[in-house]
Amino acid sequence: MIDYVPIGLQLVFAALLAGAMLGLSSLVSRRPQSRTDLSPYECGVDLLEPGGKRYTIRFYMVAMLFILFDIEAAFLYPWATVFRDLGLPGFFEMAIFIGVLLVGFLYCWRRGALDWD
Amino acid sequence: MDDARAQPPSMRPVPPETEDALHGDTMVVNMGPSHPSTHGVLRLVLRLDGEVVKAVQPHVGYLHRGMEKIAEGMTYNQFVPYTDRLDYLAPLSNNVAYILAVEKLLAITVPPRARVIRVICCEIARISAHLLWLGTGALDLGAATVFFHTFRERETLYNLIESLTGGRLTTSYTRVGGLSRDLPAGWADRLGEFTRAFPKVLDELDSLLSRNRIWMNRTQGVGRISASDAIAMSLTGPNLRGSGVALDLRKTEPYSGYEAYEFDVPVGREGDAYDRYLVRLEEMRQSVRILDQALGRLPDGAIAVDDPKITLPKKERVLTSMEELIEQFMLVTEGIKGPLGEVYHAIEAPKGELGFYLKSEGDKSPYRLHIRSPSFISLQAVEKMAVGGLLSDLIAVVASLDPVMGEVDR
Amino acid sequence: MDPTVTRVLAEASVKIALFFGVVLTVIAYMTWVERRVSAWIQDRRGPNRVGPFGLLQPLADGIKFLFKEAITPPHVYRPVYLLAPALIFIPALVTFSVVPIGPTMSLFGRRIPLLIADVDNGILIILAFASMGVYGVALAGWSSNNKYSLMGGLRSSAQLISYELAMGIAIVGVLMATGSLRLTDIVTHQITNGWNALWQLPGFLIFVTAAFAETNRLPFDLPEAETELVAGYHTEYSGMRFSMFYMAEYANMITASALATTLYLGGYHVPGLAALGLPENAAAIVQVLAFCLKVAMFLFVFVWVRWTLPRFRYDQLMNLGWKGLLPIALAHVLWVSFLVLGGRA
Amino acid sequence: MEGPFIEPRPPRFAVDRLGERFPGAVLEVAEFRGEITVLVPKEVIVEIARFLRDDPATAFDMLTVVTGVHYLGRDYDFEVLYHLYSVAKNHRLRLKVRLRGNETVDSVTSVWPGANWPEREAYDLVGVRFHGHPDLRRIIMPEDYPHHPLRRDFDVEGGPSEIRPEGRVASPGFRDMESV
Repeated sequence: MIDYVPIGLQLVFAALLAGAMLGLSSLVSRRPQSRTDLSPYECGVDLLEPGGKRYTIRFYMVAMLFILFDIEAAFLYPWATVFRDLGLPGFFEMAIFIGVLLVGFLYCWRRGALDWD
Repeated sequence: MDDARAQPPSMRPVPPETEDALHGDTMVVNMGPSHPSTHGVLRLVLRLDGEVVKAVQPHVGYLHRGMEKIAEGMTYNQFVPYTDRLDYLAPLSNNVAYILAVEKLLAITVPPRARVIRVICCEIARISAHLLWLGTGALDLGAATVFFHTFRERETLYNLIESLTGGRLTTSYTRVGGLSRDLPAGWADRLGEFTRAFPKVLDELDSLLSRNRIWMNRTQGVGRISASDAIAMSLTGPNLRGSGVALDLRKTEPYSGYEAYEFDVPVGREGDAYDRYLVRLEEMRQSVRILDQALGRLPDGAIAVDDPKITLPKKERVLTSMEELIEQFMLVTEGIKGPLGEVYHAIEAPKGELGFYLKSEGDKSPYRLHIRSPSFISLQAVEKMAVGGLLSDLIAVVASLDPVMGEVDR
Repeated sequence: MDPTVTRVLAEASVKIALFFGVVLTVIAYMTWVERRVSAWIQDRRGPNRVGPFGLLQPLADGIKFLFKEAITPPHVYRPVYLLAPALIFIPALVTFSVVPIGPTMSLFGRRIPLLIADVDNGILIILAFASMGVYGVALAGWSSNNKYSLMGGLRSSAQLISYELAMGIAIVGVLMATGSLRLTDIVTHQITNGWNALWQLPGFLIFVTAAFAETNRLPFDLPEAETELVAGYHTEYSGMRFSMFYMAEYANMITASALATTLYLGGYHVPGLAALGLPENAAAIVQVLAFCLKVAMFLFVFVWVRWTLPRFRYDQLMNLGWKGLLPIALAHVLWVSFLVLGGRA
Repeated sequence: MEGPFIEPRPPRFAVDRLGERFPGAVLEVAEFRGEITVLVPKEVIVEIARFLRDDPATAFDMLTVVTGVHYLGRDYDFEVLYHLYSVAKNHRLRLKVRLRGNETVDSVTSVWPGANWPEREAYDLVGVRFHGHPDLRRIIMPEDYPHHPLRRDFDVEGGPSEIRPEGRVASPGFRDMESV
């Protein structure tokens, strides 16, 4: 575990750096000069309707698909590292696993989950 | 209502709420008037479902200066500077368009040298306007480098325009009955250098975009409009020719002697943004051809009609001769009186048919002046072209229509 | 405290401090390089006023960012809005920690490996920290409470995760060849068996393509596509907070370049160096320079591509990721398995 | 050497055909500088427009522009001009209708969709109202602007109309969008 300590340390350093930069800037930076500075950007005209509405489902679809395939990738990693030792049986086991996922992927593809209009 | 109840549950039409639940709320977004891609102060109010454009409503008028009203109080020559501000990317051709309408009203024929120079002006304006369209259009789709290359070439043209007219953007070059001044010494040779060098630059720009896979994907099939729709929507210029209609006023209703020049009218096939892009690119090549021919036949002689009722006398004569002094005084204070009547004259401006309707009641200023600006008319096609497409396509559509707000709002 | 821990902490602190110094300088000068190279491509001059060749321009920019109005609009969700830049910036700086920039050096009587943390699953650490960036982007877009920001944030998160997938699966080929997740092992394996790019070209190309998308660079810069979404997820940010998004982008570019070098171009390996018989430290310095050269080459390609290509459309981008790169990456894994099973690699 | 204006190709036959098809509809014909202007009754403008578009001999498939002109001291107040062009036949014709006071004229958007914005503009700036126009709102001036600036009696110096009440939005896009 001692190997991981430097990463934690770097995390702390990076956080300190970020904090220092933001802190310093908030100390010396110019204050907003007018109310217009604080208004939301809407191409120079008044807001037509507030944000914060429900958004189209397609993006969530991508997220769901991502989770599925990221799990696949997560399984692939340990398998890949010991692939040489597993040999042919290991290859077929993984081929079946990927094959099952691939069928699901093709199903999503055919059903248009990956289409945008 | 009773019908719905009579049906078994499974037969009932799916209520619209279910669809909405899948798609989320639509979002109303302003694109413009202050937006990086709207070419001035065009404001498009969009209703978006995610990335899909459900409705577009253009709002124009942010640049309205009341030009048509101003013209009612101006003499015919005084209005020339206002035409600079129409399509401010091609002021020279606006000057020509306006003055041709006035000369049609007054039935004036200008000397041959003036006519050739006017052709040169129109074609310089076309190249310069198309270059800007190409640069900003490419920038809109993310290809920033094209922008700078086109601007380098425009700089050459602007230097030429500056030494010709004294102004880079506000040229005000034409006068009723001719031009404000003759070509400076050596100017034709400088233009010749440009026409020799420019085709290579066009090839470069061509090779940056025309066969670029991303560029083709972004523009092909985007903003498609059929030939009959384009005609019904009154599209003109490259926007119409992109749909395959070979309508070019330089060919169909030639003015300033265009019938004597050899050039082709490029047309598209699909009527999409890519075709409009190809058409404009080829038009620049044809403009170079016309410029070469014009330079080759540039006649000597006067650049304005010799009629004291129409053009100002020479300055040195005004200072030494009583007669010319009176003529100058009369022309400046009284202006040129138009006959009773109305005319409409249009030229093939870079953006399309730029027409001026003049109604004269016999006064020194028009009773009514109406500007038929191509951008204003073609902008109404945005809705038809963009609805149902993606937000990114809308950018390509607006870029490919090439609207200039100075001309839209007037 | 345990003396080993103290020693590790001290050593790591020095390395991290050095690394931050170097990487922040490189980030600053990448902005200068970007502007000068783009100017060169576009036939103009670029920044050349501040200092010789405009070399002090990044400094001037930094000072400007520091003093710029730091606007916190009243309509934002404040805690998240303030945290989001840091959420992007911090992981971007940490990702590099497991990448070896050279072999070991002998200094002060100790052998010092030229990387910050030599851990046994370095690849996972990198992917983990790289995916952290998505949170920053999505939260920045959401908390800004602005439509352009929201769209930019959502576009960006969808894009980042889509290409992360293709990238992750492309890397599997390297892991199969090496049999280890440790980056130093991957480098040493390439030293003995040849660079991975030579026989895993599809994987390499997928990795580089995905790297462009992961760093939001053209032709994949849709999240901030200025002509569509004004400035995307950082529309409502200004001053130092805005600059942190900017710096994170460059930090990610550097990390992606370093990773591509390590995974596919033999890392710090210089072919034929061993034959010269240089002393260990001198050889290490040459190798570090070689590593930097390879990274610089990638960085140049990043800049070059940005100023040459137009931008993808959103559906085209997603199609390329899901229907193009992902299947190819899987096929690539299959191909590498055959090679490995066949005893080729 | 020919003049700077276009070779006159006035479609005189179109006027004859119009007279045959709509007896009494051709109220006045003027020819000036090779352009023909036909004054027609406002009640039949849409029928005339559709006939001129669909008749294969005239084939006026494009409406170049619609213009409104305001007059003072005549027995009509407005002239609405329709500049027609035939892409197929390459000739032009100007139709003209005259309106008095609050009279409206039927919109030709059903014949030429391209009449949409020009008619809106004529409404906005001159004050001609087009009956049956799908979306007759102001287009150039702000929605709440009270005048029609291209009328001859409009005060160019600007009146109190220029001052907008506090808090009024110049162009209320959202409300408009609801009707889309």
